[in-house]
Amino acid sequence: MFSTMIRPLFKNKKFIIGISIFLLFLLLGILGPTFYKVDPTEMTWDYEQPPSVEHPLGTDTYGRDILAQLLHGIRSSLYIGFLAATISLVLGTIVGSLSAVKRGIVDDTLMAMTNIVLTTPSILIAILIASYLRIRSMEAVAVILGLFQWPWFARAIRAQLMSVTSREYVYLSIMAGYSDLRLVIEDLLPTIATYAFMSFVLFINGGIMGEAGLSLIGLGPTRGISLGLMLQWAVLMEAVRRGLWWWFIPPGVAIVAITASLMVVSTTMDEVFNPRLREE
Amino acid sequence: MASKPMFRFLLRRFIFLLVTYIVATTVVFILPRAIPGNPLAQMLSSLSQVAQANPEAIRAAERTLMKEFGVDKPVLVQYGEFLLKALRGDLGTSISYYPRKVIDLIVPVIPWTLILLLPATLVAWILGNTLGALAAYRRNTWIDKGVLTSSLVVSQIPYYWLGMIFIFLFGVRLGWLPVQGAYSQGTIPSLSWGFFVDALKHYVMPFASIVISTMGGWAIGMRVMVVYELGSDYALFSEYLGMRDKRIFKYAFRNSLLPQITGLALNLGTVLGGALITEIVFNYPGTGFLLFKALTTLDYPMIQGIFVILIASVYLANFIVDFLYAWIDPRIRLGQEE
Amino acid sequence: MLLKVENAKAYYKLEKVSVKAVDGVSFEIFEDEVVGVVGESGSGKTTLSNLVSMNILKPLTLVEGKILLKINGEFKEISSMSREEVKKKLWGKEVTIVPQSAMNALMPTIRMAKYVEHLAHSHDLAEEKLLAKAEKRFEEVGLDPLWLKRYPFELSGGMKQRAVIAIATILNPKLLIVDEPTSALDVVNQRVFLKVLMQLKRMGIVRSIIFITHDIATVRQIADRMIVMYAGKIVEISSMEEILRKPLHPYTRGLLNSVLTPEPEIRKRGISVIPGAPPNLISPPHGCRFHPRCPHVMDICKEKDPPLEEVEEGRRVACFLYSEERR
Amino acid sequence: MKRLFVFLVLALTISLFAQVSVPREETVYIAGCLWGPATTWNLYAPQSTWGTDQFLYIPAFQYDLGRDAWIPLIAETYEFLDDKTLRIYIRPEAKWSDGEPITAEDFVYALELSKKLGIGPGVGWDSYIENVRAIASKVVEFKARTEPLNYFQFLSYSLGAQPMPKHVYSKLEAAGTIKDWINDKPEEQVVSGPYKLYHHDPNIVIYQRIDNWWGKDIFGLPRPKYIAHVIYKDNPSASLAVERGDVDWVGLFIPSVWEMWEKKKLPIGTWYKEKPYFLPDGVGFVYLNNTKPGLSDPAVRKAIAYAIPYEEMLVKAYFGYGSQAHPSMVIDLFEPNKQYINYELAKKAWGTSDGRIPFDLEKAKKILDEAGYKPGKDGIRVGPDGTKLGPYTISVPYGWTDWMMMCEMIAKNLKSIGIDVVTEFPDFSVWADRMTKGTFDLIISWSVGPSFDHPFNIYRFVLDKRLSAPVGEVTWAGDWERYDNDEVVELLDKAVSTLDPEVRKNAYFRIQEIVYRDMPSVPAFYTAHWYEYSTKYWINWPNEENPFWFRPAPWHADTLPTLFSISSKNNPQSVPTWIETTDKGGLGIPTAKVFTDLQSAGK
Repeated sequence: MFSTMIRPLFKNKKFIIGISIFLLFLLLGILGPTFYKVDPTEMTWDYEQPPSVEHPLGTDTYGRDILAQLLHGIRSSLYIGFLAATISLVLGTIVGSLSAVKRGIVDDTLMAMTNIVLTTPSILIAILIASYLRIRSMEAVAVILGLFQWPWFARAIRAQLMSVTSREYVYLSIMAGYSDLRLVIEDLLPTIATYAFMSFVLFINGGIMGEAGLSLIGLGPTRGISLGLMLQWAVLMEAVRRGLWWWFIPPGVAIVAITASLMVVSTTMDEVFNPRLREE
Repeated sequence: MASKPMFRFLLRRFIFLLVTYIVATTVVFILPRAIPGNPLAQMLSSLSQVAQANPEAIRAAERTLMKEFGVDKPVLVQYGEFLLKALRGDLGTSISYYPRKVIDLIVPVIPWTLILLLPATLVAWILGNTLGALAAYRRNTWIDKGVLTSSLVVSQIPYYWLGMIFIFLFGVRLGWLPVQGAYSQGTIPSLSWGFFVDALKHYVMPFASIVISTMGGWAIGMRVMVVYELGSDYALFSEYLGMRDKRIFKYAFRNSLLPQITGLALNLGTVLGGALITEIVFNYPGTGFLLFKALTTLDYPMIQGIFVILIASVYLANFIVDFLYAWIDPRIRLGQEE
Repeated sequence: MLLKVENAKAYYKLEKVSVKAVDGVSFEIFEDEVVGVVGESGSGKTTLSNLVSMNILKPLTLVEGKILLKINGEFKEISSMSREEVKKKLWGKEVTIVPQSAMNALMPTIRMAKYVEHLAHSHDLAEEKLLAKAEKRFEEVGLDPLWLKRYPFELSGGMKQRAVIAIATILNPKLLIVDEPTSALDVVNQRVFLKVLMQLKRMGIVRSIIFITHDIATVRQIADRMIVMYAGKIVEISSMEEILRKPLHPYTRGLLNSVLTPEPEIRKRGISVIPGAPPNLISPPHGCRFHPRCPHVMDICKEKDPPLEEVEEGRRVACFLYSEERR
Repeated sequence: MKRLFVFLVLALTISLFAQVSVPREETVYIAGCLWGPATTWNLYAPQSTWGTDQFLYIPAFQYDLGRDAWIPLIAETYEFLDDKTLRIYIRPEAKWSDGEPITAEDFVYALELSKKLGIGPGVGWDSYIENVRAIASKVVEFKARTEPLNYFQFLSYSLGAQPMPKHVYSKLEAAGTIKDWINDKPEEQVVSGPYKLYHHDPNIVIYQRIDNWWGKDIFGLPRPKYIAHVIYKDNPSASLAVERGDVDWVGLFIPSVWEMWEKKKLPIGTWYKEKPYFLPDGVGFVYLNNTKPGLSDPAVRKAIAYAIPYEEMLVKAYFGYGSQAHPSMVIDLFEPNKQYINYELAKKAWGTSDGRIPFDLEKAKKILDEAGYKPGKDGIRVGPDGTKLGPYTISVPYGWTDWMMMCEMIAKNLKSIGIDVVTEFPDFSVWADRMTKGTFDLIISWSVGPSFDHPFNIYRFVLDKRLSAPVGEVTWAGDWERYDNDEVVELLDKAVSTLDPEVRKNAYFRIQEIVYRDMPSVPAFYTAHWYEYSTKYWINWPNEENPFWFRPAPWHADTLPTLFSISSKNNPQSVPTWIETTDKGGLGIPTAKVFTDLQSAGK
C-alpha cells in the first residue's frame, strides 16, 4: 500500500523539486556544521567583509562567519520547526481524537477550547508569553509556537474520525469490545496518517516563521543561533541601511526556501492523494 | 432581511466570542502576574544611569514608585477592579509613560494600524482570491501554474523580511521611496493633496509587503476551493444541463468565497501580528511599536490595554464577518448550519 | 431508435498504459424505453454513460467507434462533436445526466427558481416560460411549485431527489441518464424516486432512460431492457423479463443469483459467489474476459474473444456457450 | 468595509487637521532621546518627556563640565554667609513665561514639594541641606547639613536648584493632581527656559522658542526657532534618518559611525574625528560579586582584571567607541579630574606606563598559581580550601549587543586561565533583579559619569557599603558587588567634608591604594557620550576642534548652551561669549572660585 502511495509522488515533478530543496536544506542543517567547521561565534578581525574565498558568505559586524551562522541557524530553525510541529501534532491529535471518540461533554468542552484557541489572535498571545519568559531556550520558543497551531488540525482530525467512526469496520471493532484507545490507534489513525503528515509539514513552516517573527522583535531564543536571530542581529547592526546584503539576505532566503519547499511538498501530496485535485 | 435563525446564529456567535474574549483577557491579566518581574526596573535603571542621579534621589524615587504602583491587593480583587475600570474605558496608567493614561496613548496610534492593516488585508484577500479563482478557471494552463508556483513561494516570505528587502532595494539603494514613518517628518498631517501624496509614498512599501506576502495564501486556498467546487455534484449537474461555463464558474466562485470569508476572520489575528511586526520594520506609527515598547519595559497596564483593545478588535472583526457570512449564506440565514 | 453505439472503445490513456474501460461495445437505445445497465464497480458502466452523453474528458479518450443520436429526426454522429458543441447542442436538451449523488446536485446557495432562470439564460430561453415549466414539472413530480422559491437545503432528501429530476427534465431531453441514483437513499425514498421516474416516463416527459446501477433489485422494477457489462464489454443485452426468466451469460447468472438471494448479509457480499475478482483493465485476460472466473470455461474461451451475437429475438450474448463456433 | 475605511480615513485626517508644519531651516531635528510617546512635561514624575529638564525648566546655575565652572542662569550671583550658608540672588529680569516674576518662593516651593512627593527636581536635597528659605523676594538661602557634611552635594543641590512656578503648582497641589498633571497644553505651560511645547503626537515632539524670553538681553536667544524630536522606533531607523540628513542633532549608538563621512561623504560628525569618536560618559564596569565563593578572593578578582581583553573587546564589540578605563575609576579624559589620580601608584601597581591594567593572561595565571588555585582535571582551577572557580555566569540583558559580545570575549579568556565562566543573556528585568539583589556572579554594567563631584560620585557608587543592601534585597543606589570596607567609607566622608584640596586629594589617593589591593570590581572601559550632528542645515556644533561645550548630546540635562551656540547654515553666527568663564569675559564662575569663596567665608 505504501508503494502505491509513494510512487505517484515521485512521478510529480513539483514534488521532486520541492522535496529535493527541502532535503538539501535538511542536510545543510544536519551535516553542514560538521563539514564546515568554522565556529559561528568566533569573532575574527575581518568584520563586515563581503563574501570572499575565506568567508564564502562574508562576515558580520563582529567578524563572525555568516555561512557558519547560516548552517547553524538552519539547524536550529529546523529543530524549532520540528519540535513545534510535533507538539502541535500531538496536541491536535489528542484533542481531536478524544473529542471524536468520547463525544458528549468531553467533545463539547474540547471543541469549545479548540474554538477559543482558534479564534484568539494566537500570535499576540505567543508574543505575550514569550515576553514574560525570562530566559528563552530554543525549546521554550518551540513550545510557545506549538501551543497555538493545533486547533484547526484538531478540528479536522475530529471531523475525519467522526466520519470514519460511522463506517462499518469500526462498528465491528466496537462489537469486538475494543477499548476506545485501541479503537483509535488501530482502526482510525491510519486513515488520517496522510492528512497528519501534511499538517505536520505546515506546522514546521509555522514554527520556522514564528521563530523568525519572535526573534525579530527580540523575543526569540536568548541563546544560540537561528535564522530569526541572524535577522535580528542584522537589524540591530543596521545591515539594511548600511547595505550589508550578505548578512540579511541569506537567512531570509533560507527561510523562504525551506518553508516554500515544504509548501510545495504538501500541496503536491494533496494533489496526488486527493482525487478531486488530481490532474487527471 | 434578518431572520430568526440568523439572529440565533449571531447570538450564539456573540456569546461565544464574548466568552472567548473573557478567557483571552484573563490570560492577558494573569500571565504577567504569574511570572515575577519588576516592572519598575526599567524606570529605576534609567534614573540610575543619569549621571546626576544621586543615591538619595534614586532611593526616594524607588520608595515613591513602589508605593505608587505597589500591587498589594490579591490578584482577584485587582482583576475585578481592572475589569470594572476597563468597562468604563479606563485601562489604567502606564508605568513607563507614567503618568499618562494607557487609553490616551493607544487611541492616537490605532488609526494608523487600521489604515495599514484593513486595506492591506482586504486588498490581499481580494487579489489573492481573484488570482486563485483565475488559476482554477484556467486550470493546468500556464496561468494556473504560474499563479500556483509563485503563490507557493510568495506566501512563504515573511512580511518583515520582504519589508527589509524593500527598504534595501527601493529605499536605500534606489532611493525611490521613503523608508520609514507614515509621512515626512515635519509635515504635520493635514487634509491637503500634498500630504496625501506624501502619506501615500510612505504607505506603499509597508502596504505592499503585507499584501504580497499574504496574497499567496489566499490564492492557493481559493484555487483549491474552486477546483473542489468545480468538481462537485452541482457543478457537474449544471454542466450536464448545458449551463454555461461562466455561470458554473460563478457558482463555484460564490461557494468558495464563503469559506474564504471565514478564513479571513480566523486569520485576522495572524495578519494583525504580522502587521505589528511590519510596523516595527517600517517605523510606522501604529500599535505595534507601542506594544513592542511596552513588552520590553514590562509595562503591564500598557500591555493589558493594548491586548484588550487588539483582541477586542479582532473579535469585533470576527463578528462583523460572521454577520456578513450569515447574511450571504442562506444556509445560516435560514437555519441550517450543519 | 434514438441512439446507436457502434463498436465504441474508450480508454483512460495514462502516461504509459491505457485502462480499457470500455472496449468495443455496440448497442442501441430505442425511443420510449428504460434500459438498465448493470455490472460490478469497475465494469465500465459509468464510462459507458459518459460515452453516451459524450462527457469525455482527458484522460478518457474515444479510441474507436461511433455514437449516433437522433436529433430533430435525423441521426447525427455526436462522437465527432467537440466538447463545446456537445455542451451547447446536446446537454440539457437532448441528453441529461443525473449524477451519482443527486442529493447534492443542486447549487446550494441560490434559490431553485434563480437556478432555473440561469438555465434559461444559458439556453437562450425566456425566463418566465422556463419558470412556468419548472413549476409545472414540480407539480408533476409531486412537489409544491412554491418550493421553487426555496433553497435546496430546505428540502428533505427525497424531495431533493425529485426536484433534481424535475429540473433535469425541464428542457425535455430525449435521453435521461441516471447514474446510481438511489444508492444514497433509504428504501422508502428509493421507491418514491423510482415511482416518480416511472411517472415521468408514463407522462411522456422523458422518453428514454438509461439507468445505471449495480443493484439489479432496483433496476428490475423499472427497466424494459438490460445491458450487462463485464470488464469493459457488454456480455448480454436482453429484455427484462427474458433475462430474469433465463439469464444466458454465466456472469449474468452469477449476478442474478447473488442478488436475488433474499438474505441481506449475503447480498452485501455482492458477487463474491462468483469466485475470483474482476480483471485488470490495463491488460485484460486474453480471450473471453470472464474466463478466469467462469464455471463453464472452455479452451476456446482462453483464445478467442466471443462476439456479441443475437441468439434469440432481441437477445444478444457474448459467450461461446451459445456461439456457432463452439458447435 | 469600504465605508468603514473611508470613515476612518476621514476621522483620522479631520482629527489631525488644523496643524501647521515647521520650516526646515529654522528647525533642529533631533533623534535618540525619546523612544516612545511623550510622558509628561511635569518634572514631578519619574520620567518627564525629554526637553522638559533640558529646555523648559532651567536651574539657577548651569554646571559647565569642560571648564569646571558655574554659569548663572536664573541666578545672578551667589554669596556665602559662612561655610555652611549660601545665598542665591535671582536675576531681576527672571520671569516665568506667563509674565510672573521668578521668586525665591518658587525655589523654596519646588524643593519642598519634591521632598513631600518623594519625586521631582532636586529630590533628595534634604539629605545635604538643612533648610531652604526665602530671605527676600529674589534671595534664597540654603543651609548645609553638618551630619553628614558634603560640600559637593550641598553646592550641587543649591546652585543647581530649579525653581517651579508656585502659582501654578499650588493650585494643583490643592486639587491633589500634581502627579497626574501632564502639562501638555502649550498655551498653559509656564516655563522658565527659552522654549515651550509647540506640538506633540506619537511621531514627534516639537518645542518652540519663546521669542520674548526674559533672558534674551543677557544670553541672546537660542538659535533654532523650533526643536523637533522625531520619535523613531529603534536605533536602526534613527540611524537611517541621520544618514539621509533628516535629523541634525543626535544622541545615538551608530555602528561604524565613521563610514558616514569616510565612506559616504556625508556632512556628519561626532566629537572626535578619529577613535574613540565620542566623549566618555561614564565607566563601564565588570562587576564581580564579592560575596560569591572564589570571587570573594582579591587574588581571583585581580587575575580576572588581567584576563579581560580590553583592547580587542573595545575595538570589536564597541567599534572603538570607548577606551580602557583607568583602574583608579577616575575618568582621566577630562583635565580637571587628572589631579585626583595618583599616576605613580598606578604605574607601580600595574606595571604599565599609563598605569592601566594590561591584558596579560600569563600574569593572571601566575597570580592564581601563587594564590594556590591549581587547575583540576577539567582545566578549572580549585583553590587551597577546595573552592572551585566556577561555574560562574557573566550576563548582560539580552539585546544589548555590544555588551553581549564583550561578555563572550571575557568568558573565553577567563576560561583560558582556568576560571569557568559562561555567558547568559536573560531578559532585562531578570538581569536587573540579579544586579540589584546581588545574586549575580559577573555582570557588565554602568556606573556614574563625569560630574561636579567626580571622582567622589563614582567611588561612592561603587564602593560605599551604605548604599548597599544585604544579598537578596534590592538596591539601585550603588555598591552592587557588595564591597564592604569601613575605611573607604571614612575616606569618602573626609573627601567631601573638607575644604582643603590636599586633604581631599590624599583621601582619593588612599582609596586608589585600597582599590588596587582589593580590586572590588574592574573598571573596564569608558562608555560613550553618544552625540552626532549633521551640518546640512546647522553648523557650529561643539566638537574636538570647537570645544565650547562638553555635554553636547541632546539627551543630556546640561545641554542647553549648545542651542545658543550652533547657527543656521544660511546665517553663521559665533559662539556667545557668556559661555566662557569670567576671566575670559564670560559668565562662568570656576568651581575653584566657588570653593575659595566658601573657604574665605568660613574664616
